[in-house]
Amino acid sequence: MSELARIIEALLFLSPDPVSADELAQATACESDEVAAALAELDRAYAPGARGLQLKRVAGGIALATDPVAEEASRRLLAKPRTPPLTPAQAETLAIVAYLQPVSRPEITRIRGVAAESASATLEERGFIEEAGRSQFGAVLYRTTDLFLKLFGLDSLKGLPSVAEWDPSPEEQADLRDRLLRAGEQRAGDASPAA
Amino acid sequence: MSELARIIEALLFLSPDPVSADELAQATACESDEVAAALAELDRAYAPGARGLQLKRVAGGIALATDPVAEEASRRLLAKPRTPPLTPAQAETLAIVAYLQPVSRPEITRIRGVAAESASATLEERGFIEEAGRSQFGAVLYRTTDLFLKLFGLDSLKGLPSVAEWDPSPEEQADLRDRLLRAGEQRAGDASPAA
Amino acid sequence: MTVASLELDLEVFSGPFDLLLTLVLREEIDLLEVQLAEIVIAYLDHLEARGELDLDVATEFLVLIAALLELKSRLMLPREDDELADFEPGEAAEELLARMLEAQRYRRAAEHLAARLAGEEGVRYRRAPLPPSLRSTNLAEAGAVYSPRRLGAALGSLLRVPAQLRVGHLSDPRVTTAERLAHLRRLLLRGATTFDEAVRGADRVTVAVTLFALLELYKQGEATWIQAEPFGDIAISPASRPAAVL
Repeated sequence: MSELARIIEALLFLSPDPVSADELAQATACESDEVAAALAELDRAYAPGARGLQLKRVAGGIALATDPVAEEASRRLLAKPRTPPLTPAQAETLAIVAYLQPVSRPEITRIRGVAAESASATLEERGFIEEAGRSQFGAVLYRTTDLFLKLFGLDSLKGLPSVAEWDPSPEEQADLRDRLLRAGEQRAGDASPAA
Repeated sequence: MSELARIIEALLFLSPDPVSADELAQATACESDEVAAALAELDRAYAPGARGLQLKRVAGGIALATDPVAEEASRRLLAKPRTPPLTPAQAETLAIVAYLQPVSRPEITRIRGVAAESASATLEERGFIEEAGRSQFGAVLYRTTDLFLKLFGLDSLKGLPSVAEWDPSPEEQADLRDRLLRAGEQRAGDASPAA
Repeated sequence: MTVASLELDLEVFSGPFDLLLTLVLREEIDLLEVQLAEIVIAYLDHLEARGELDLDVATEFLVLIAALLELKSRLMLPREDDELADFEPGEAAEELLARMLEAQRYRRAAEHLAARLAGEEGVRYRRAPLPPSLRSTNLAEAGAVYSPRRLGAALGSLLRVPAQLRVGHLSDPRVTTAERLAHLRRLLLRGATTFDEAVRGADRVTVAVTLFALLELYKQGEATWIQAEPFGDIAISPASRPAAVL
């Protein structure tokens, strides 16, 4: 392994946050193409399945992380569960913040149709979302954090699929419309006295 | 590399402290001779000069550590203050501490109209603010640090811009706290109906 | 004590009533998340603790809580009174459909995110303190990265008093209980009357305050009242006892 690759490996080991290629170039006093070559070398050394560690591109930088092969043993060693899964309410709130940021809580509530108070508080506590200024009415706006990108294995928000991908298909829309109309007719029918 | 060696590599990576062979055996649910064989395998992978990391036997166990080859670059990358852009919440919190110090967290919350927990935690972690004793009610008081002055290019707190520039009604600096609290209360409370 | 300073300890809010009101108006607290019943209970607890009824405060409280209730019910049934009338049933269904589709879009995005997080399970990052040699920040090397103007601007934005909120629609009871008491007493001097008579042409706030005044008259033993059927008119007659001295 080249000396530069070795140095970069050490930097990634020490740094608490993902390190960008620019920061690596600055710290090692090297050109960015040299850094790119060293990173390619590290990518080969950390090829999937080769080591207990992997090289991840997350939150706009590069980071070392464990391979899931070690999950059970690390849980036993550190006696610490990994990030608990999201509740449906938290996941919905997070999805709305991720796609519409910056977004206010009343807006989240409007889209979900149910309040988002405790879900957004939990997400903020876990460091997935943070304040991003205020709306013109003074309501706190939320955005996602770098920790969100890191824990979700995303390099940037661009890594999220387009929201249009989740649009119901025309068939599903037609089906939904049918069901809605039928329900409406039924209600209307129930309400009118037997003529 | 064997799966056990990969798992042990991941465990050593995660653990902030040296891990004993016994602990490794327990965490991986393997016999100690299997662990010893895996460690020998790792010793070969981490032969001196091979990587940016080294496998070290230290008091009470085994640990991963960086190779001295990365010393200079690590200092450049890490032994400098972290200075990402301030979020709106952090800027507001820091401004309150800078102008009103020493100031307690409940007071910061009152002035902002929203809690400042995570903002003040981050500012403290980055060394911008520090504890300065307790208020008479036992709340932690904050003040800015020397690092804060350096990062804002200030010789002393006197160099902070006059608030008159942003405040439509310039008054004496002395009652800044009063005016802030009043504005905070107004922001939070003055719309009480004229009932 | 005024209603404004009534201390509340609700699930989503803790502090004085007027602060809650403001936060709701500024959309910092979602009214849908506020259990109005909790506020009423807090007020009843307060009354019980005091052991007496301050009529003016009670009136103010009723007006405010009624306004909040109305606001909340409008939020819960956003298009009921104003727009639904203009809505063809088909349009209403389209509107509802659009909302359902939007909600569904983000529910699926949520599933994607949850799956993504689950997929990252087992990927752990290191959290360890830096080696001692790297831990101390060299002050001499720290340069000016931030502009002090940023702090001044942040503080300035806190100093600015936000624009006055219009709360006229919430309450401005220009009518007082005392006025309505006098009005009722005048009517009763001429003999029996009815509630409809007493509030003819009055706005809703006046109607509410008049009812309160009527309660007070009843409590003082100055009047009795009978409502023959639900929603029927209320007949009010002077009590046999002579009226209390004003």
